[in-house]
Amino acid sequence: MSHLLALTMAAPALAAVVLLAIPGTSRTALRVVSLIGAVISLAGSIWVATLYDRALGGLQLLDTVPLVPSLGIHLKLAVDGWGVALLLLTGVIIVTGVLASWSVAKRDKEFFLLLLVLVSGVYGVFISQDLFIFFLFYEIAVLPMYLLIGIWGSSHKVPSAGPFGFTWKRFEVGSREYAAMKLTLMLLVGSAAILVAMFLLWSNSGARTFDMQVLEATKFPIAVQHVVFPLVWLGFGTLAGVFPFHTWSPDGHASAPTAVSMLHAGVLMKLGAFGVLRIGMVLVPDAAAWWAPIVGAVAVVNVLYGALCAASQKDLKYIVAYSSVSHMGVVMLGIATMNAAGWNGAVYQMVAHGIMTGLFFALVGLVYERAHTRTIAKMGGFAHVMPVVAGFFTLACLSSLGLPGTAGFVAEFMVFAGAAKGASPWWAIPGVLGAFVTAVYVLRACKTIFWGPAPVDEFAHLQDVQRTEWAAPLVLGSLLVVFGFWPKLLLDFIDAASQGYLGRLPIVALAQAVTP
Amino acid sequence: MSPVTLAIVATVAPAVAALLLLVLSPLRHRGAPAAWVTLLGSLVSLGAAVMLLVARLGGAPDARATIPWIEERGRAMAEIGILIDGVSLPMLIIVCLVALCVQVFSIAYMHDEPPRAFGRYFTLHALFLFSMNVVVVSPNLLQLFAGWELVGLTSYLLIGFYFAKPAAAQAAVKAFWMTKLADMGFLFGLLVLYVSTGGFEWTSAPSATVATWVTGLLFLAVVGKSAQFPLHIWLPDAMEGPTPVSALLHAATMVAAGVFLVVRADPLFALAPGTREVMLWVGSITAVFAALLALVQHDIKKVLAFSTCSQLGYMVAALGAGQAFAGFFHLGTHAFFKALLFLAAGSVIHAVHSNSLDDMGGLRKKLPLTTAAFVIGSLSLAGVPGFAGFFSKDLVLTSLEGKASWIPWAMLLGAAFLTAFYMGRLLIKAFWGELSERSSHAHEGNVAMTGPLVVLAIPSLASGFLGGWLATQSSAQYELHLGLTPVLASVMSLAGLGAAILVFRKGGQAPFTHVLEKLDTFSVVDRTWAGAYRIGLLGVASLAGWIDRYLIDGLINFTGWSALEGGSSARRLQTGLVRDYALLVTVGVLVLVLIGVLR
Amino acid sequence: MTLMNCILLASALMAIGVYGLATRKQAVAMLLSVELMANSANILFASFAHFRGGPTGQVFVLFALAITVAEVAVGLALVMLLYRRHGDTALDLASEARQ
Amino acid sequence: MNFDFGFAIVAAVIVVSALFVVRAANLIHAVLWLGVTLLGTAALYAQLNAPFLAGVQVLTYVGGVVTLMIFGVMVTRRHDGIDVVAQTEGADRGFIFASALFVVLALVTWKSAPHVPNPAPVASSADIARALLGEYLIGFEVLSLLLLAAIVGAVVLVRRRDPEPAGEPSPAAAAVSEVNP
Amino acid sequence: MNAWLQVFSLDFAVAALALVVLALDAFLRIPGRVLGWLTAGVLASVLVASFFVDTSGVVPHGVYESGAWVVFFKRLFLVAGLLGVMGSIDWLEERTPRRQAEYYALMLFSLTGMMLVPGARDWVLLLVAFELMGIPLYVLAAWAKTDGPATEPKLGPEAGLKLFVTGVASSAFTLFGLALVIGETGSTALSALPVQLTPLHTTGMLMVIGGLGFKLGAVPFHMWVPDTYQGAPTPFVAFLSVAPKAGGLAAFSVVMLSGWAQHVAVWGPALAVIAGASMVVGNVFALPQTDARRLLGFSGVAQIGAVLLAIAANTQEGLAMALFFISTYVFTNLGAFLVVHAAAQSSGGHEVSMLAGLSRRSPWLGAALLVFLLSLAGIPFVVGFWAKLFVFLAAWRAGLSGLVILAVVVAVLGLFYYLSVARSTFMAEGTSSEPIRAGLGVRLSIVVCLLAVVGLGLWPRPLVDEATRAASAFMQKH
Repeated sequence: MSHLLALTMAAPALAAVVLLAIPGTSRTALRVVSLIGAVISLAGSIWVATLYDRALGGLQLLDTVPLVPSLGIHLKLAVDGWGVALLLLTGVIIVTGVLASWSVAKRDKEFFLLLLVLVSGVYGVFISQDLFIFFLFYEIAVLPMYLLIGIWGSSHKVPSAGPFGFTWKRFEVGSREYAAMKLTLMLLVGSAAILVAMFLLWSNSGARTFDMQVLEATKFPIAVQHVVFPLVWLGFGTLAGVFPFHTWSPDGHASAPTAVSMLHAGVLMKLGAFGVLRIGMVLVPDAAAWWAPIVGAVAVVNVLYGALCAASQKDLKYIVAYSSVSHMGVVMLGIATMNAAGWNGAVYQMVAHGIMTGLFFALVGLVYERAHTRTIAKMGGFAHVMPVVAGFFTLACLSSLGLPGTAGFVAEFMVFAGAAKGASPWWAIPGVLGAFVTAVYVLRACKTIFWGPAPVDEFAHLQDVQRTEWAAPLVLGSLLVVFGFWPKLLLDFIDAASQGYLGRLPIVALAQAVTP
Repeated sequence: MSPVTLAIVATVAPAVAALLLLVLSPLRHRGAPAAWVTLLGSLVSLGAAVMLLVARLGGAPDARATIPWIEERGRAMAEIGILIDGVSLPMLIIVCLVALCVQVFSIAYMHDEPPRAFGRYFTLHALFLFSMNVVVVSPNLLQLFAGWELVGLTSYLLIGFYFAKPAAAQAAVKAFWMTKLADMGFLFGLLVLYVSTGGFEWTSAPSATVATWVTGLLFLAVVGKSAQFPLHIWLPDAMEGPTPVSALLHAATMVAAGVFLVVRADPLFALAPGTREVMLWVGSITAVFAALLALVQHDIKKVLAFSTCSQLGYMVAALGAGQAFAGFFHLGTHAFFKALLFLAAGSVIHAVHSNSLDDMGGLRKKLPLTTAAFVIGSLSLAGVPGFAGFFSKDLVLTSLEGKASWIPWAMLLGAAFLTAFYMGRLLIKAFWGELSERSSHAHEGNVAMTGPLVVLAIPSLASGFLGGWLATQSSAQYELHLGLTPVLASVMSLAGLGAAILVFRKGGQAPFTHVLEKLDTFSVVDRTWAGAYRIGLLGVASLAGWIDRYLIDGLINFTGWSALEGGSSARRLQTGLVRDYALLVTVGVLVLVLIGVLR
Repeated sequence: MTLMNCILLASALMAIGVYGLATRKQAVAMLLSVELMANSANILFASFAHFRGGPTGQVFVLFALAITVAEVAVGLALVMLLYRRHGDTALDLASEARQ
Repeated sequence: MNFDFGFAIVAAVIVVSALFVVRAANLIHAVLWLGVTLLGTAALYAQLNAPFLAGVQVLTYVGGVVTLMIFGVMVTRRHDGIDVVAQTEGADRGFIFASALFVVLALVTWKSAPHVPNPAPVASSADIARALLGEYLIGFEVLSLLLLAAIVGAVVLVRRRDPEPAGEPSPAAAAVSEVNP
Repeated sequence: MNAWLQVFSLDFAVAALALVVLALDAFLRIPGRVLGWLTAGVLASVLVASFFVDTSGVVPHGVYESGAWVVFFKRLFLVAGLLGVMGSIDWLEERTPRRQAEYYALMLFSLTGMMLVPGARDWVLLLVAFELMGIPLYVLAAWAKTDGPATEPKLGPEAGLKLFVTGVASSAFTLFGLALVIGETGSTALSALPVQLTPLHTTGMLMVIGGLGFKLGAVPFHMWVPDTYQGAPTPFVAFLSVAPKAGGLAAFSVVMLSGWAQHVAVWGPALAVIAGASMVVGNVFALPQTDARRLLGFSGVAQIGAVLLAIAANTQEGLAMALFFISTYVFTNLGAFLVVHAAAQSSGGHEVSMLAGLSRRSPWLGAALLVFLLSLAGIPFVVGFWAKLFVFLAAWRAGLSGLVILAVVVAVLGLFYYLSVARSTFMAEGTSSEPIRAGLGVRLSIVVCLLAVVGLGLWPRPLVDEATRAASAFMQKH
């Protein structure tokens, strides 16, 4: 099937089109259609994975449609091993996300519509082999977020303080509109940087093309590379939550509705990291090698600083959001190592963190929906009334802190091993420390919320997981464990891609010659 | 079946049980079936282990099999597998046997729990046994680490089994944090080993410097897991868990994993004398320190907990002395008698519904079998000649002879006295003397409770005689020789018991009780850690949180604010007066002309 | 009479017109200034036509005159509207649009 | 280089009257001064060998525009006063920019040094007519459209009462028909 | 039939329509609404006819030259005129029922002028056509005069006056500059070149640029934009904000790229400055606006900056991309204004805050507005993205990378206010929840714009090809 990738990518968008035709009053139909779209895309992803020849590696399932040939723009879809892994992640998250949003009551038609459009964009990014199309899908994936958070999000109070406290009132800091606007603007500033980098690559590729394969084969002048790489790094890095451009993430994730948080933290942030890896590291490797120590240093700051910030939060969603900042630091750290272990770990961490944070947000959403509070100090003993939630939450915590047997461990271990083996082995130290701080804050939260005497007040009759709500915990939870025990499932794909791209890096050959 | 298959069966059987229970929630929620599934799993494990033993006795060689786990470029970056040799096989048997006993005991002990909790309890037990077996059979340090963390997890979940109790919740989290803190050492050690040797084998021989780094870092983890000073503080708190759990995890098996690690990684430690020196001292200090604190505990389980710390100190000291086998031997005997003691304590607690020694007294009449078990365990622990503990403790002490410094040796001898002394105190307070009010209603539990006591009492009595065989298995030298140390040790233990009878029979107090109680209640180490946590971690975290919200994010808000303000103030240029508009047209033309002409 | 002088004259007239446009508060006076500016351009056309030859310049002046007349006609209409709106023709009154 | 008195006088008249146009306090005076400027311009056209232009200037501008302006002033005059005061504001600012414009233009002119030694042959009215109906015919036609548009526009704007919408007879028309049966 | 009359057949049809409309009103008293639909119908027919009638050719003396280039623009103007007329029908019927014919006639006059601009190759014709385009706009801007409900500020005169004053000042400068240019070259042909580039000629060119810049609303000739947009009838503003800009662009390209192309060193920097300033000023000033029309006005200033960027590239590709941009801009901005108009008709105000709850009251209008805003902001899969991208690429290729970066950066500001509008539309709770009733004409126009914006967003190639053909037809001749 030659258009499998296109179908996988378009299925959610097509479902969105179908949604347009369904009256908003037939609510079940809306949901079922959305689910069908999501499931088709997941099935497509799985099919892609089965078709992909891991031994062969490289780009497979190529599908090209010329779009604007005069400018060298083609709709060129193909998938590499990284792409396969991330496609699977996206499929799983969207299916569970749709199921987790079953109870969205407000303007549900628009909600599902936007959600599906967004997901198509995400798929598109992972399979685009044309820089321009890549960017196009990237924007599609980023923008619906504005409405999704702005309309369906939640607001809370953030007291003003500090030297910039005077700006609080004007922006209504803490409101969902603020979160949505900040997120969108920061990410689009990032896109602006990407756009400029794209132009630079395009104009310096002798052929004036956006074709990534051609760009890969092009040796760009080092001066160009040195401009492109930081632009790509910070541009995509903003979405990956790179310090100090991460501040959209806590507010955004805290304000977003459940499925959106799941998708955003679970998949969208990966787009950023994927961009840095796929475009920054692969297309401009020489500059990347020069910048890698800086990228790694910042990533290390991310890991530790994100974890510390998370430890100081009192709002459950903020904790999870900051933990994403921290974990994406691990991904960036892996990317910065520029060796196989690090890159494998980075992509594995993308998947692991995606599943883990998806699970987190799904559960937090469940808790919030029932308890109507996210302040952990107000909760307690919830394990008595919602043992399933408690159990899966604990599982997510464990993956978050990198416990062996969960996907988080495999990923973090590879990243740290890659870092230790790389040019700056000291990065592993703050990285591991960050994992320890994670253990502190996740378990403290887990303890406060779920343990303790049975709740007697308004929380006494909270319901446990119901019907469709089972999907997210069950699927994501078991995947965490499966990928934790059997990394080969994914790693074969990821490694195939990493090896392919690494082969092009002269610097890596050098680094590996040093270590036995 | 081949040894490899048997080993896999032994390892995986509890995992299958755990998985069944996790997936088939009705099974778990019903309670009793869960227990049977778990027991079956343990039984299969034990059976496989015994078959392995039989095969080995029949002359079967070591068995090792690995498969790649994390692959890179078609090459295994990390492997998992099994290794059955003279160290892992005895350990496997000990673990499975003790676990089975404890699980059987638990059926009676946990009988009053609601079915769901009961099921959860046994699920966790199955999970624990699996994790522990992963540690035991691991062929390399990475898998050992994985199992190590997993037992940490089950420990956390089991300590927090009574999660409704805030103290239990706190204790569980604390245990996890303390061990996790130490485990960073393990991870760093692994990374160093990986970078310098490209693998995770303990047989790889890196340079002395690397070995020192690796072992030093590994030892950090040992300090945490085996509750050595100053990371021991989690262990007494861990007694918040159900008593059988304390018996299995926090006395017999899990806490000994640290010792097991050092025994396994002995080739590496052998390259690092510096690390061994540190271990020697840490072990000795812990042995004495914990023994002193055990003297003033009023909670029967806490006495045993400190005793565990102390005994682990012995083992670590032996390892530090370079006598891995001595440590391992003591590990084995200790596993039996400490499990026995804990289960007996559990039986007592079950009978009197209290942990406090003050609520007990005269139980000897009500609980004869328990008392017997307890006495056997105590004597073994105290190192009374003939009991299992005597042989292993003697070996530990002997191994310290002729070291550069005699102080550790002396300390451990002193600790031997203290051990006998506090066990004597415990026995007297709980089982002799007047029958207390709570004790008067006490009665023995059913066979599920007493059976394991009997089963465990046997090795507590006799396992000392297996030393020779064990030594040959791990190619170490062992012979019982009569020297100064065994004699002194016997004297010390008997003296300790005697002193205890003298002091406590009349309800007296140990000398320096006051000081020790102050030390216990003030708990310097605990407070130091708490302070470090509050200031070093939470304080810094709050600072980071503030900076993020109010400085970094503030700056971003400020950027946006400036743009908006800029727009607002620029808007004033739009005066609305037509004259100004016309003038601006002129200015514009003028500027354009100037640009063009002056270009 | 040189081309240069003529251009200077036209420039001066243009500048005066600009001055009037920028300072006059009265709508009709503003229209007068516009006339001055248009006139200056016409002078320029005529001058070039004179010095460089051909009918082009003069034709252009004719067109320019017509256009200016049309503009002024509409302009006056607008001024009358302004007057109808405010009872005055002060240009500054036409600044109601919100800032 | 001989000094051209005729040009000097005309130029002086144009400039001075223009200054009065923009400075006169009385609006009627300003309009009249504009008339002077335009007449001066006509004189200049005559000097520039463009008699046809001069004629058109006098007829349309002086005759047409100035009248139109006076009419405009009268119609929009406030009823309470006799003189129409034309205020000015921002004279300094205006002066600065106006003089800057002049200086720039003067400098540019000076730098270009547009000296033309031999004045070119004069274009006759016939030449102009030929050009208008030949080369510029289309422009000329479009100009008629433009004037039509301007007239329609101006009428629509100043018309005080719009005609009745189609379909219903206007009261005025009805009244007329009553008077003249 | 005279051969070159066919060249003007479309223009002639439109001009004749204007006269016919006036006549039908004056003599037959045809109701205004009918006239409106008649106008729309004829414009549509002319538009269709443009695909079947070959209007290419050169008139005697070479003052006018028609071809793919001209036809492209004519169709664009016809579309804009058609949409503008349809959008106005209901408003006129309601607010100024007694002077509808004149409205259409003036619009058609303006349209005629516009359609003549791109083909003009002679300054006289260009100037007259440009003014024919401009003068009716002064009148139409003040169309509301002093009528209307008492609650509404009567901004008609102000709107007209501001447009007028800046307009005549600009045209005075244009005339002055033209005098210099023509004087120095001695010919009224656009392609005429001086023997030697003198400072006077340079000055003349720049003054002409300034004068043309007024119609485009480029900085610093943009001051009328917000005030006029606010005071003029909104359906007319929808037309005003796009069609004359396209006309201005046509004039700009005709002037810059025919004879002056080789003097790019003179006008290039000036144009770059105008373009940069327009993008910055437009975006910054739009930030604090609370009136949707003013906001869209400033945003339009910024958009024009982007078009000028493409012109400043001085390449065929740049021209093609500018054409593409302006075509998409016609649909986008016209649509946006009509949605604002429709919403304001129901809620009684044009403030952004009045759009609150629009998406609830009328999901289709809300979605349409969102699409238009996204397109203006340059978001993928709506046509504005391609427009911006193509322009940037062309400019980048021509070496204007600095300006492109500036454009990309200020575009983020743009996003802020576009999103603010979207926020009102989608997130804020409105006071009323009754559905919005928009007239048929308005609805039809919005739907056409929406289809164009989305359709071209998904498949921009036809229009790109068309624009490229038009640009190459133009550039190869010059």
